[in-house]
Amino acid sequence: MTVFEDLDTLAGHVADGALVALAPEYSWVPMALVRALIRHKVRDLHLLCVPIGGLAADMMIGAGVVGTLEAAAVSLGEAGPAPRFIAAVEGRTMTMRDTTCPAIHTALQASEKGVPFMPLSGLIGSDITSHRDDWKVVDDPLGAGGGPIVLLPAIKPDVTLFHSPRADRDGNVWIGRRRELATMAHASATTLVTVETIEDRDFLADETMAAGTLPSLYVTAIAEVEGGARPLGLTDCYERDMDHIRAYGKAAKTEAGFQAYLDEHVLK
Amino acid sequence: MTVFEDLDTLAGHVADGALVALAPEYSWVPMALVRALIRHKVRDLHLLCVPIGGLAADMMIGAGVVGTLEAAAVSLGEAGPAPRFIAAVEGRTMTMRDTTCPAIHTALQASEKGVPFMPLSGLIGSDITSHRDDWKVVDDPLGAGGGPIVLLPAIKPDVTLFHSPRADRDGNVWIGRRRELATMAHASATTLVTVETIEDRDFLADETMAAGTLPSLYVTAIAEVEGGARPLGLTDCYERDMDHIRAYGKAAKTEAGFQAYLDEHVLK
Amino acid sequence: MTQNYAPEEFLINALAAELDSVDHVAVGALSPVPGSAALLAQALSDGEQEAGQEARTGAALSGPGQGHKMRVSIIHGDANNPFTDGGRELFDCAGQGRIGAFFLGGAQIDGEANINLLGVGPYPNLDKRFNGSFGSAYVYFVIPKIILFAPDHSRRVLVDKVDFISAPGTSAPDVHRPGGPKVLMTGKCVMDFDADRKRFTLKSVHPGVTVEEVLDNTGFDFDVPEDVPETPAPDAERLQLIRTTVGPEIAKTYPGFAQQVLGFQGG
Amino acid sequence: MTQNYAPEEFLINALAAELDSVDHVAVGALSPVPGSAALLAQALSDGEQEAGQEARTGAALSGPGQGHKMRVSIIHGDANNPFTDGGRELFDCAGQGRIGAFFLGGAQIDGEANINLLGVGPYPNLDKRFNGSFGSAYVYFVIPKIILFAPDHSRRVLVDKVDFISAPGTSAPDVHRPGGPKVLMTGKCVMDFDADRKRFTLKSVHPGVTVEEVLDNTGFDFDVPEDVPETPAPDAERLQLIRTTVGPEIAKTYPGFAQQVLGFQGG
Repeated sequence: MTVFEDLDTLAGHVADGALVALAPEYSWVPMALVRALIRHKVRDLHLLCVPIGGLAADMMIGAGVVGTLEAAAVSLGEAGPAPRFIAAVEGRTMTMRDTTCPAIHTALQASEKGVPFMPLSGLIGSDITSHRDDWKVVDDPLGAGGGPIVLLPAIKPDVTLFHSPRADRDGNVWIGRRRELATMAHASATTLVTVETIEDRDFLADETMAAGTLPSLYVTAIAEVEGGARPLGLTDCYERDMDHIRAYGKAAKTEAGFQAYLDEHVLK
Repeated sequence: MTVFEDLDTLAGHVADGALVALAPEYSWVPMALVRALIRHKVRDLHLLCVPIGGLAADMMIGAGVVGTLEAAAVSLGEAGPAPRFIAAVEGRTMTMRDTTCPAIHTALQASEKGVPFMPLSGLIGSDITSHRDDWKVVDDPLGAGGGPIVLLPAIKPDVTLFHSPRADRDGNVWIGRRRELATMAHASATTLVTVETIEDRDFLADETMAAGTLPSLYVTAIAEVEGGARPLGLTDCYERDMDHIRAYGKAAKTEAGFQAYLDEHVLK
Repeated sequence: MTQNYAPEEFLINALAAELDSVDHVAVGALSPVPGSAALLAQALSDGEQEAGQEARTGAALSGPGQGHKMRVSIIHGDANNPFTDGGRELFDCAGQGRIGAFFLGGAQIDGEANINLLGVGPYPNLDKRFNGSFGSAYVYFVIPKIILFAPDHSRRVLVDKVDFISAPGTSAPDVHRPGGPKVLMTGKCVMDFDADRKRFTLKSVHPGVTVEEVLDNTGFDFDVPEDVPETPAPDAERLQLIRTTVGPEIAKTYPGFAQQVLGFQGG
Repeated sequence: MTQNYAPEEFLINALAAELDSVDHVAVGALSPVPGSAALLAQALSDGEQEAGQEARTGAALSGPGQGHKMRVSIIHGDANNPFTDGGRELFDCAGQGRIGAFFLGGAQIDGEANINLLGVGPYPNLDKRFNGSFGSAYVYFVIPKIILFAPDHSRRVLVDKVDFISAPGTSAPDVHRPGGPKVLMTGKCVMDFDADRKRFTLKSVHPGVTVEEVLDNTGFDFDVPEDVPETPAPDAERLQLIRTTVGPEIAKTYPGFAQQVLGFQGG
């Protein structure tokens, strides 16, 4: 059963070394929770970006939270490259597992369906594939002359993290058309959600709301954190703060600048 | 681009011999469209129930529309067995491809992802599997010691049919939490939809509505047919008419009784 | 013997006993008795929870899922249906290991717990066709506790060997199979199933039923222990719970059943 | 030479010309110029449609998809984003064959149309890391017309051999590959790609650019036909369409770009 907790208790569910799936970068990113994880000095996470990392991933990398990063790309979007990510890869201070967007979606769908692998088209001849020793290129196993195809082993996250505009009193969480959040939660052992507000109603009793709702069945714990995605944006709630993100991108170009950012915006 | 048509024009898109996927039996079944197909004397359909057939399948079978039936089960629910289905199977007048619910969902997901097959747990040792020569039991093709697993070839319907409470002016269709309708449409070459009403708005402009919307991208044509699921039910619109369905179940026990039902409710 | 309960109420009570300590029970289509049993087990579990815990604070928002200790999901139900990801979600959810118990019937069930929901005769040339196998060929493998429910205890249903295996009772060791049959509940008795021995053992007989009667009406061999207890019947308190707590809830999905069998009116 | 258009407007116009007769163009993240090109192609296609068809009747409901002849989907866009099935839908949709054209960039592109979005140096010990490969390793295979877009035409970008193949330009015949690179648009020229010959051919040079300049700034070999025409520049009518029709639409996703480059204010 889902429980309602405060932010620090919620962050406490993330153990060192856990395989953590993070909401897609363009919205619904639980930034307050990410800052709490940094304050808690969580270490050696295997961070899975679904499928692209941004400000959250860069901050976690810079703060030493991430041991292994799995992502199709990391970038601050219009604010440019992700400086701590690039420093960590070029400085070889973190293990990088390169992948491609649909491979992450597909490997999570395999866990969602409880199967050990799923096939995916494309990928053959990419150096991503040749460097992933867990991916396997096989001849069409149906034996129907379909040619070679890549099999991707299931990815089963220990924890999925995201932020949402609202949950109801039963722990059902609104995900709207961000359905990758459902796939992530289905695939994960634990799902931790921060929300702008907890509403005293039942989303599942309303067919219109139900269509965009992740049932509490998949939600381990929820913390109410207003502005929990800031400085990133949240659909229909607030826009991302591009000035803040650009300032971060500039500061984080150096280790000292990044530490100053952490001191001011995360640790204090 | 989606077009708006009348019911008969819509029915005209279904060619003899087509592989037709039909909405799940418990709701959203396009009964008016099914009746139109019977009137149009469409023949030799490969009817795929997703995943269970009921009144619609039984009527189409009785009317000689179906050459091959693929379903996990067919039943009139609380109104008992599906008489024309049982007569057709026992009388060997139709090809029956027995399957199991998740195999249909999975094979449609394979087409949705554009891959030739997908694996599914279970099934091994079932006589369903031993009689499906298109399914293949393979040793874990990852070579990870996962044991044998069944691979299901993709099912790509020519046509998906369903009924919905509403479409918008752009041809986006409300599917609510009936997300199998999205999978079916994604997997199909053509999707034909009847709706209670076409609303002069844009569902995608409203994040709450968008979450339960099938984009027009996947919708070939729409006909406005009020009461288009009757005598079956439609979520939040009307309940199924159990008296009618029970009367059908009784009448259809004989060929003559079925013809009388057709004459009164379908052909006149 | 005079009873103050309907046969269905007896079975609801007996099935609920088998759901003790299950976290999440899912109930398929057309299953009013199993559905009621799951809701009864949930009510009992809630009672234990309340008895065992401190007074709650911050009631409304203290714990989602309405504070139920046991989750009950009724597929396609108009209530207690948590699914929002389409028809596949039940099966995906089971494959994820999130469903602890499920009920399956069988037009035929044999002594190795193979079940047949499809038909009688040599497939595909069946003499008698039933509805079909539904999701049994999958859920029988992945849900840990499958309860076989066969109210019609007869040699027609409980056969030596099923004509068609919709889903096999056991699998070879290399087949991924976290789930399978654990219990058979009939109109006459309860049996436990041992997958290693591929064999049922009589666990209890219902009030008024003898072991001989069970033997006479069962088409397969099974083990009979020295002492066979009687399956507990619902006491007054339990009947009250069935009629006042379970009745209104199951009426949301099966109004006719709730009214005719449990005497629940209105809603 | 004096131009009455911005370089981006020139490229928007040139890219739009490559989208003629495509049913559905999808545009990825961070792609204001390709996004504008797609919207321009849509506007042009609508114009042709209107010119060629009877007067419409029953306007509002005569044809969904707003009556656009060409569909443009802007991924993660705040407008023109039709997707409701999560992050995988773009890729599934492409795998279904429903997307006719897509744009990819490349930090490095070589003469066999291999693209590198990942980094420079011997992987994994990169000297210079870029963002990453995004979905290129998949979409390059399944979308029929991939347009490579490299505004910075230099030997740094257009290399003899990429350091890392994010996605290969061609595949062996037995690999399922309905899609691939067809066109390379740079800041200096347009090239066509022939997968059978694994080779680019110069199609046109932009106004003021010579073939020699293209040769000097390209790190791979390519074919140069006898006559190389000039890439058409946008005429006044086209510029008007870009600024008044495309501008307001792309502003919904890229307000800064619309304002600074296309001079679109407000919205």
